[in-house]
Amino acid sequence: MDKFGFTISEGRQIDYESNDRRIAEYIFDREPSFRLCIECGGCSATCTTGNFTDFSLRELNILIKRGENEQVREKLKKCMLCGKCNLVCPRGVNTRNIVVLAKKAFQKSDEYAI
Amino acid sequence: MILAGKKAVWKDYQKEIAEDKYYYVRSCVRQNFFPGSETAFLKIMREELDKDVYENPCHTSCTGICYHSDIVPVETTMTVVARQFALMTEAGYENLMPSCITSFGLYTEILDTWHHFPEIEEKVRRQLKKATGREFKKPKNLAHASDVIFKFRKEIGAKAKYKLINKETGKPLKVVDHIGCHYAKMFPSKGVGGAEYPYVLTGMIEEWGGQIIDYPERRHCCGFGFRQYLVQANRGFSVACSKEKFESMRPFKPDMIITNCPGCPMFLDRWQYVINEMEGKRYGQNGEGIPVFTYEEVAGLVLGYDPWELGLQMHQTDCEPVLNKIGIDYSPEDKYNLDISPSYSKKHNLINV
Amino acid sequence: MQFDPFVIPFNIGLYFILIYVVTRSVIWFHDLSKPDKLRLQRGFFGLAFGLSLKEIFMESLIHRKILKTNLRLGYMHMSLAFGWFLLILFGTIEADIFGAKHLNAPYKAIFFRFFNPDHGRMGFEAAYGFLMDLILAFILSGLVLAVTKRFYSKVVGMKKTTRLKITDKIALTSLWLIFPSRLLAESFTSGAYGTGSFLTGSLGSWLATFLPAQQMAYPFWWLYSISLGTFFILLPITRYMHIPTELFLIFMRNSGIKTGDQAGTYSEVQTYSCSSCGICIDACQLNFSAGITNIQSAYLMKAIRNNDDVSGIADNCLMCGRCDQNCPVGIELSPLRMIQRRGGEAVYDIRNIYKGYFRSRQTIVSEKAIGSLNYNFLPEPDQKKADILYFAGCMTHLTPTIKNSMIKILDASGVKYNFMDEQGGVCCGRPLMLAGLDKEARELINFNSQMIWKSGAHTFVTSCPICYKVFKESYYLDVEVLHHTQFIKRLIDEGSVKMNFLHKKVVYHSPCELGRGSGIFDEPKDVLNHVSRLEKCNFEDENSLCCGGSLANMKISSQNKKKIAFDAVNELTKNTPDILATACPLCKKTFSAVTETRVADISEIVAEALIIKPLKKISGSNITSIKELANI
Amino acid sequence: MGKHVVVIGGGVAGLEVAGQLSKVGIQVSLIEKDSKTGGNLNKWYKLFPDRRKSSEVKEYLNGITANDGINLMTNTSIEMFNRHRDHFSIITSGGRELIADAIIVATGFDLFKSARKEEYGYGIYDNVITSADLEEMFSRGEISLINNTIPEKIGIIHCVGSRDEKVGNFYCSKLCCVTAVKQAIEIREFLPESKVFCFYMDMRMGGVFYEELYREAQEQWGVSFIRGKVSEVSETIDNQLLIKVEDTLAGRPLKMKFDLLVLMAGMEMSEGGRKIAGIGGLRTGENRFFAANDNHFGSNISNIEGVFYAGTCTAPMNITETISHARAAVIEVIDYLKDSN
Amino acid sequence: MSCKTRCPRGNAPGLIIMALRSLSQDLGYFTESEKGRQQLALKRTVGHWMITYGYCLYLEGVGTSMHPEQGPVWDWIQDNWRDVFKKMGANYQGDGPGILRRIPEEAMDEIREIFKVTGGMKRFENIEKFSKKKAKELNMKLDDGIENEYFQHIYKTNNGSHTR
Repeated sequence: MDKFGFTISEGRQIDYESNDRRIAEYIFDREPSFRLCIECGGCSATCTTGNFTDFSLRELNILIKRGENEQVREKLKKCMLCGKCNLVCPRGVNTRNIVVLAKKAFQKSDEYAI
Repeated sequence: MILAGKKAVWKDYQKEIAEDKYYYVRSCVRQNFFPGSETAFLKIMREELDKDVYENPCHTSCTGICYHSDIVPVETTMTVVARQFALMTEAGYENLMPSCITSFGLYTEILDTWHHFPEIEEKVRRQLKKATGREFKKPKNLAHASDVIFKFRKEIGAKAKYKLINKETGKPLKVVDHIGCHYAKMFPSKGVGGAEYPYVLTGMIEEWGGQIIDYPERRHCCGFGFRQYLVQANRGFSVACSKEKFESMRPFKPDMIITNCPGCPMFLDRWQYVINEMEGKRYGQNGEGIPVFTYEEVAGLVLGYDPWELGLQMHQTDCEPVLNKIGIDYSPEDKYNLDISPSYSKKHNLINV
Repeated sequence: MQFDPFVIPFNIGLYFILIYVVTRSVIWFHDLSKPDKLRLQRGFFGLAFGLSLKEIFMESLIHRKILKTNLRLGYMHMSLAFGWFLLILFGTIEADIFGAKHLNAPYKAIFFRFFNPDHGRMGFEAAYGFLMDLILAFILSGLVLAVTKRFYSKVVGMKKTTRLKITDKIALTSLWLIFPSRLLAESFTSGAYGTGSFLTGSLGSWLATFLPAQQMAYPFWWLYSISLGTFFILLPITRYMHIPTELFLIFMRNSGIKTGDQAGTYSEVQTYSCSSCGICIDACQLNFSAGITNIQSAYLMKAIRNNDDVSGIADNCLMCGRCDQNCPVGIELSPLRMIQRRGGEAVYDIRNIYKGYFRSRQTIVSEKAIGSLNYNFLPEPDQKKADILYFAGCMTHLTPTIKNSMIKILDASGVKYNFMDEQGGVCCGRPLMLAGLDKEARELINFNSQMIWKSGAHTFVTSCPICYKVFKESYYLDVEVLHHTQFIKRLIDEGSVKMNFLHKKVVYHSPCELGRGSGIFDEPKDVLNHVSRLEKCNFEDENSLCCGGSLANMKISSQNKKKIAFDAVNELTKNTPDILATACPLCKKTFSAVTETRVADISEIVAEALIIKPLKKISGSNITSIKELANI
Repeated sequence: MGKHVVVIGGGVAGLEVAGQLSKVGIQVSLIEKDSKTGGNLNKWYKLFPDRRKSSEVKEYLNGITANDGINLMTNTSIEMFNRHRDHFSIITSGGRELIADAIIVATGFDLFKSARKEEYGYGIYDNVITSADLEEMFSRGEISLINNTIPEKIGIIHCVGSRDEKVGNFYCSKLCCVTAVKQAIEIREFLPESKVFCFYMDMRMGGVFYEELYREAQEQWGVSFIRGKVSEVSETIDNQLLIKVEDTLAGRPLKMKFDLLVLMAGMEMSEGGRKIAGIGGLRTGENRFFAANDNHFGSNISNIEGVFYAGTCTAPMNITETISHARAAVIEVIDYLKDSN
Repeated sequence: MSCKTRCPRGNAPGLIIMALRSLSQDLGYFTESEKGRQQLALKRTVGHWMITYGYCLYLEGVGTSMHPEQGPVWDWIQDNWRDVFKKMGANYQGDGPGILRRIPEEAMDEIREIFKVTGGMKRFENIEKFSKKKAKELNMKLDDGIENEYFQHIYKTNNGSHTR
C-alpha cells in the first residue's frame, strides 16, 4: 500500500494450466462415478450445512476438477458427511465418498495438511 | 495466423469517413495529458493535408466522464451534446470529428438512442430550447480523429521522413495496437475493421512500415474505467487490467504501443511505472519499459517533427529506445528545455510557436 | 528313558510353541491397560473362571455355536479340535497306566505305541486300544470333511471358503499330515507286533501281509513327528494361532474387557483369535448379493495381521453387524473395523516372517491437529423449553411422510413437545464417526447436546436409528433417549393415543442400527401387532437383512446397492405382504426404490390408523385445528 | 397416375421424396445443384446417436431412387418458376423448361459460416476447425493440427451461430449438442491420450438415446463439460489457442489453452433455398427457414398451392425426422394431385 | 462496455449497471455501500470541474499527493505548468480556440442552465444531501472541499471484499 494507497488486485481467473490437479486425479481413480456429475445442484440444495452457510457441494466438485485446491481445502471442512446428497443425486454419483477421499488426499499430501 | 481471414473481416467493416470541412472537438483528457498530440494533429491536418478544420471556442466538455461515472443523468449529457451539435450547425459544419474516444462512443450511442427512440430526441430539443434557446441538426458524418488520420495514412506515409523500421536490423518495428473500448465495442459497425480486429491503427502502422502484433489480451481494457481510476481506493482494479495486458504481450517482445484514445496512452504508460515501483517488473527488452504513443505522436515522428515538441517528454516511460531504433535525430539534452524564444525555435524548426 | 531320534522335531516344535504362547501371553498381559489388568485378575480368580472353562469346553472344543448354525461344518471343527484334545488326554493316561513311569516326557505319550507296541491284548488293554482307535477315527472323519471343503465347499453347506496365503497353506498341509501319518505309523507298528485295535490293528495286519511292516513303520513315525513339529513352529504366523489365543480371549471377555475405540491388546487378541473359518463371508450380503468377496471380516483380520493396505477393505462395508452375529469365536468385528477406519492407513510396515512373530502393537497415525474448528459457522445453540424433544434427523427430512406422521401422532397424544430440527437441524454426527472422523463428530455432538440441555426436556425422541444409536451411546445425555417406535409403544400403553385396527398383512424389517446395533426388537413389533397383522419372515430380529443403503459404506457403487436392496426386499416380500414396515427412513428410501410393495415406516402406519379425538383444551396453548392435524 | 412432380434439392429429403413418389408411379424430376446427390450427408462420416456409418443411409437412399421413374438432373439449379392455372413452368439453369403438376422444395440447410463469428477466429487462427472439418478428418482417419502433430487438449464450443443475436440467428439448431457429444467420444476413441472439454450454455439432448450418449461420454470417455459461453479465442506465441470463458457454475472467469478447437456450427436456411424463396415468392419465417402453412398439421404445405416443403428447409431436423417429414410431403402431394384432376 | 459486444441476446449489462447507479443516487441508497459513497468524491472532483471550468479534467494543481501513480514526470509538469503548455502550443486560459482555453462565461452559463433544466443540478444536490446525512451517521466531519475526514475516508478505503 506504501506510497500509492492501493495494491494491484488479484485476478479471480482460474488458470487451468498452472493448477495442480493431483487431488482431482486421486479422486477420479478411486471414485469413477465422480465423472457423471452434471453439476445440477441437487446435492447442494438438500445440504444440511448448506442450510447455515454458502457451502455448495456442486461448487466444491467443480473447484476440485479445476484444481483450486486452496479453496477446496477450506470448504471441505464444513461438510457433515450426513449423506443426504447421495440420496438426491440424479446421476447416482457417490458424492459422500468424494468428500471423504478429498479429506484423505489432503491429509496425505503434506503441503496441504488439512 | 492466417492473414487472409483477417482481411476478409476488415472488408466487412468499411466505414464512411468525411473528406474535408471537419468540426474538430477537443478531448479533456488529451488536452491535460498530451497537448502536443492535439497540436501536432491540427498541424498535420492543416499544413500537411491542408484540410479545413474548424474549432469552436465555446465548445465545452461532452460530460462523458461524469456520465459514465453516473453523477450526471443521461438527459443532461444528451442536452449538452445537443448544444454542441447546435454550435456546429451555427458554425456551418456537418462533419463532426471528436478527438476523444469516449466522446465518439457517447455521440454514437446518443445518435443510436435517438434513432430508436425519436421521442427522446424531441424532449432534448425542447430542453435545449428552454435552457439555451438554440436549435441543432444532427451531424451528417461522425468520424473519430484517428479515422481521419487512417483515411489519409497514405498521404502522410508519402511525406514521411522516417519509417517504423529498426535502423540496425532493417526489420519493421513490432507494434502493439490498443483501441479504446468505446471506439467499436459498443457499436462494432461504427469502427474501422469492427470490434474483434480493429484496423484503424493497424492500417496506419502497416502503411508506415511497422508490423502489428496480435496477442491474446489485445481487446482487454487498459483499466481507465472512469470511477475505477478517479477514486484512489479502486485503482487496484485499474492497474490489474493493464498488468493483464502487459503479461500477455510480453512474450511477443513488442517495441512500442500505439493507441487512439486519450486515456489509454496515459494509463499504459503510468501503470508500467507503478508496476515497476511495486513489483520491480519491466516489460520491455533489456530492462526498459515499452514506450506508449498516441497515433498523432507516431504520425508526427514519421513526418520528422521534433520529439520534444510532440510532448514525448511528458511520458513517464522513456520513449528514447524507439527514437534510437528508428534513428530520429533529436537532442537528448533539450528534453526538459522549455525555451520557446524565436532563436531556439528556428534552430529546431519548431512548429508550435 | 526310552528315546529315539525321530521325536526330536516334535520336541523342538512343542517346546517352541509352549514357550512362544507363554511369552506372548505375558506380553499381552503386560500391554493391558491398568483397569483391564484388574478386571482380568478378578475374572481369573473369580466366578468368571468357571464360566470361561465351560465356554472353552463348549466353544473351543465342541464348537457349539457352529453346530447350531451348520451341523456338518460344526462336526468338522469339533472332530479336529475335540478329537485332538481327547487324543492327547488319553494318550497321556495310556502312557501313565501302561508306561514304565507315571510322569513321562510328552513325546512318550504321543508316540507311546512306538515305545511300547505291545502291552497286552486282553480286557482293559484292548478296550483302551479300541478307545484310542475310536478317537483317531473320529478325527480322521473330520479331516476327510475338511479336505473336501477346501476344494468343494458345498459339502459343508458353505458358499465360499477363505482364500489362504502360502504360510497358511504349508501349515494346513502339515496339519492334514499329522493324523494320517499317526494312523499309518501305529498301523505298521501294530501290524508288526499283531497288536492294535479295530482300526490300527486290522489296517496293520492287512498291510503286514504284503509289506515289511516293521521297517515301514519307522519312516511314518518320522513323518508324524515332523508334521507335528512344522505345524507347531508355523502356528503363530498362521490362522491356527487362534487355537491358543482363543483361550486367552475367552478369559478376557468373561472378565468384562471391551474393545473400546482405540487399538489395544484386546483388539489384537481378537485379531489373532480369528480362524478364517469363512462363516462371516457367507453371512455377508456384499458377498451373496453384490458379488464383492474381498472385504469380509475374515480378510480384514488377515490384512491387519499381515499389515496390508487396510483402508480399501475397512471402508467397503455396510457395518450391518451380520458378521458379528454369526462369528463363532464371538469377535467384536464391527468395532475392530471402526478402529481401522479411525486410524486411516496405519504407518508401520513389518514385512518379513520373523517380525510376524512379535508384531509391535499397531500404532495409529495420530490425527494431525486440526487448526480451527470445522463447524464454527453453527449458530449459538438455543431451544425453547419442552418436556419432550423430537429430532427427525437428516434422512427423515428426505422422507417427509415420516416427519408428518410423527407430528400428527405427537399432536394427537397431547404431549408438550418441541420439534428440534424443524428447520433442518445439524447432523447427529454418526455418519462422521462411521467414516472414522471422530474429532469432527465431537463438534456436532457438542452442538446438539447443548441444544438438548437448553431445552430442559426429559425425553428425547428420534425417528432415525442411526441417530438413535449415537444419541444413546456417544452423547452422555441425562435425558431418556427413545426411538419413535419405543415412544409410540409408550403412548399406546398409557392410552394417550387410540388406533383402529388396519386389516393389512405387514412384514417388519428390523433396521440394522436399531435391531442388532441397539438391541431394540420387540417394541416395533409390539406396535405393529397392535395396529395390524404382523407376519413372520425368515430373516427375523438378529438375523435381519441389511437394506444395502447404509451410510457406513462409502465405497459401494449405486448399482451394487440396488442389487443388495433388491435381493433383501425380494426375501422380505416373499409371501406378498400388503406393507413392508421398517423403522428407518434410509431403509424406507432404499427399499421403495426397488419394489412395488408399499414400504412404510411404523409411524406412517400408526398415523394412518390414528383415531383423532377432539383435543381437550390444554391450558395456555391454543387448540390446533383438526383440519391442520389431518392433512398428512 | 401420369403426373409429373419436380423435386428441388437432392439431399436426404429430396431423395426420399423422389423414391416414394416413383414407387407410387409419379414421374419425378430431381434437380440437384451439386454434381452428386446426398447433400449434407456426404460431409458426414458417422451419425448420432449410435455412430453408424453415414454411407449406410446413403445406400438406402440410393436404393429407393435407383429406378428410371426418376429423371435426375445434377449440376442444375432453378432460374425461374411461375404458376399457371393447373401446372408450373420451371426454367432450369441449363435453359430447359419443365412442366410440373407440383413442386416439392427440399433445399435442406447450410452449416453456419463460422467465419462470421469473428471472435472465434475460424479462418484466422490455425487450429480452429468446424464440426464438418472434424467429420472430414474422421473420414480421412487422422486428426492432426496444421503442423500435423497430434493434439493433446481439444475444446469443443457449442452454439456457434445459433441462439446468437449477434449473427441474427435467434433459434436453437437442436442437433449441435448431440453432434458435439458424438464427436467428443470419437476424438477420445481415436486419441486415447487426448483430453476433451465441451463449453455449453445448455446441454440440449432431447432426442432418443441422446442422454445415454451424454452419460457414456462422461462415464466411459471422461469428456469434461464446462458451462460457459466462450467469449473470445486468441492465439498464444507458441500458437496454442487461448480461450476466455466464465465457468458460470463456479462463478469464476476461466482461462484455458487448447491445441485444437472445434466449433459446433449451427444450421441455417440454405443458399439455394433462399434463392428459390425469392424466385417463387415463398414465405419464410423470422429464422429465414420456409414458413409452413400451419405448425401442427400443415408443416409440408407452403403459401403457394401446389408447392410443398420437405426436410430441413423448414427447420433444423435430424435424419430420422427429415425422412418422416419427406414421407409426409409425399402424402400431401398425392392428396393434392388426386383432387386436382 | 465489452459486455455489449458479447451478449448473444443483445443486452448491454453495462448500461443496466449505470441505470441502477442513477436510481440509487436519486433514491439515496448509494451511501449504504463503500463504492456508492465514492460518488461524492466524483461529484466534488470531476463534477465540480465540469460546471466550473467546462472541462471534465482540470488538472492544474492536482498533484501527486492525490495521484501518486502519475509519477515524477507529473511533478515536473505541475511545477512548470504554464511553460510546458506554452511549449506544447496550448492557448492556456486564453480566449479563442486552443488547448485548455478559458471557456467563455456565457458558454458556462448555458451549461449550468442545462444542468438545472435537465436535473443535473438536482442530482448533485442529492449526492451532497445524502452524503452529509451519512457523514453525520458515521460521525465523520464533512464540509466543503476535499480535505475533510469523510472525503478522505471514501476516497481511500477499500475493504478488499470485492476481490474475494
